[in-house]
Amino acid sequence: MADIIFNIAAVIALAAFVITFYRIIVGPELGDRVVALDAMTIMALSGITFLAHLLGRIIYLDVALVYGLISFLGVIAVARYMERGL
Amino acid sequence: MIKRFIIVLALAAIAVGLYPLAWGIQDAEILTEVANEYVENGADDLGAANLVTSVVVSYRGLDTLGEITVLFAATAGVTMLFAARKPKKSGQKGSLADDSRRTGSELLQTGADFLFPILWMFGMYIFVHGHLTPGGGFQGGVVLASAVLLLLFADSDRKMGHTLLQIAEALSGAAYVAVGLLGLWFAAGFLDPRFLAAGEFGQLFSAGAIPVIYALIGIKVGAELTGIVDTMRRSAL
Amino acid sequence: MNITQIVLILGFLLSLIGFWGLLTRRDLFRMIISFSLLDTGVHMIMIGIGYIKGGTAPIFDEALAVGEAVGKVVDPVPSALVLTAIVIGLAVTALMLSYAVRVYTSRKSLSIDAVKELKW
Amino acid sequence: MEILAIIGAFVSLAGSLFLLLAAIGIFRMPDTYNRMQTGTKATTLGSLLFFVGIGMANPSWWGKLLALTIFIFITNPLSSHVLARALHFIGKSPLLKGSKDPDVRDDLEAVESLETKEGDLV
Amino acid sequence: MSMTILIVMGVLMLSGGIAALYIKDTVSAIVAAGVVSLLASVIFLIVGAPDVAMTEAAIGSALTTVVFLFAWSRIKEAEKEKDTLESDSAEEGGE
Repeated sequence: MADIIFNIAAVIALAAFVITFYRIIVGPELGDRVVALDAMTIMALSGITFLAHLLGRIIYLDVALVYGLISFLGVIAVARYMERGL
Repeated sequence: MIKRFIIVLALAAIAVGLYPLAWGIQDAEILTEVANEYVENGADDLGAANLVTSVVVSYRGLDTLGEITVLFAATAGVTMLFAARKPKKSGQKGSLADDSRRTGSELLQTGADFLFPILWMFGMYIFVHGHLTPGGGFQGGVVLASAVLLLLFADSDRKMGHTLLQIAEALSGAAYVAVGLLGLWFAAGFLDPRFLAAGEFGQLFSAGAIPVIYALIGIKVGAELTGIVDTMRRSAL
Repeated sequence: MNITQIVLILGFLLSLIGFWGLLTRRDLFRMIISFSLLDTGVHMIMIGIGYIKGGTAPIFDEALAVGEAVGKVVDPVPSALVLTAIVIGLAVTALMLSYAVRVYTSRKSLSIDAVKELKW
Repeated sequence: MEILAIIGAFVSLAGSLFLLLAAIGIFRMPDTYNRMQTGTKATTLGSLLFFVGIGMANPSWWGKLLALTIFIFITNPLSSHVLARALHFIGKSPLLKGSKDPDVRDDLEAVESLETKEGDLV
Repeated sequence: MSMTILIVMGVLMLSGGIAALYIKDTVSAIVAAGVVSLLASVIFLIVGAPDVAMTEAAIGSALTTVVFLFAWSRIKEAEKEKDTLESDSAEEGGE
């Protein structure tokens, strides 16, 4: 029961991931792509925690921790490039 | 056009050559002989819970030493390529780098100051727990480098002391080789971590000298990556 | 279809995309981006080779006891090799980028056609 | 224990619905500022609910999930702030050019007549 | 379930790789290459290599993007300097 609902949630999150990826491909400007990247990293964090639950290993959460702390650096880098501060 | 055609032909040849490799393959049921040996005896042998760490630090330790040498060579190359031209002083004619860079907002500076110790501590956690959880020296070093990078993003005028970086890098590299030689002296071979007590399996102070070696690798990698990034940042061409 | 096969095919296709970009683009930056794609593809092939049916990470904790690991964990050796290869990949990328910047400052152009000395 | 897992699964489902809303917002919103606000706020709430659900299903994972949530709550607003500031500095107007709303149109004309300098709003 | 995630991530990864080669704007291409690394790290996690996934997430997705952007902004600065000095070399610069 619980597993089925978790799988439905994962499929919905995967659909959200795919829809956001559309912005990466066709986003008319750089800003749109960075916004989509920012949202995609958070969705990927949810996906990684779901994978940890699915495969039953707590150690996979460490990957999510590193990813959550490091990934926003990319967004900040692009934003600082846009305002010519890099 | 003929060039494009030749490229397509070459790629098709590569694809045809790779096709049987990918298509007929099934999921392997058993490990190869060497890997089986590592999996069966690695935990009892070295006392590290993370077998990848055992392979990186001990079983294939010489590979890691060579890898660190390559990293050092690349860092030296980047530094020399950018240092071939002296960075201009800010008042000099034609220099744009220092004047035109916009500094970060107040919120970013505060956030960077707040996040820097957290990131630093987290990097330490990653490479000290390298033998228990995923992660280790390389990932921890990257986290340390990105902590410094966040400060550099927040304030574009910040100067970094390269002397400190060079000292940290040189000392950790020398200490890495020295620990390897200790293994040669007191245990079975070069980079053998068993000259310290194995300890209780799964605890922080266990697995012999593996945490020590991985922490040294982490400091070295962090210093080198910070050096690369800061060289690329501050050099005004 | 099984997981090894999918990962290997993905790695091969990504490597081919990287090769294609490396051979057709004339811009140095695009060539470096293609090189990093090629890098990722090769890493994926190496990881795919080490996969075991139903395998999990070779790290012992509450979920995986020491005695019963054989047949359950994936090969740790490709993981260790790829781990170092990624870090080297970053350093090599930085080196290539500094070459590109130097080429731009001396030739005022990022195109590979601007570097003519080694052409024959 | 089973009932807690089922409740957690429903909480995760709610979180994933928020993630889907964020994705639809990024897909359909007309300009970059709108996309940014939907892409940041909705994903923050959605990921929080997702983590709470996972934590209910696996009660021993609370520590790392809490740390993860705190990290997201610090870093996500920070990155969106820096991004919005950058968008402002490269000269994007937060108001829509072709908006049907009369108030928005008046504001737009007022802003254009004022001709604000770049540094004033910092 | 993990097979489905693997296939979807793989298809997205390949399209991201193609997009990184064909997007006109260079910085957008760099962002697309970062997304390829993100998806690759999820794939590494599925095939049971969390160490590699962690390294790829930290290095491929964040630090490589940062290094690319530093180099690109150095090139932009050099371009601007060339324009302000009004040198006679009228060759086309950059993209």
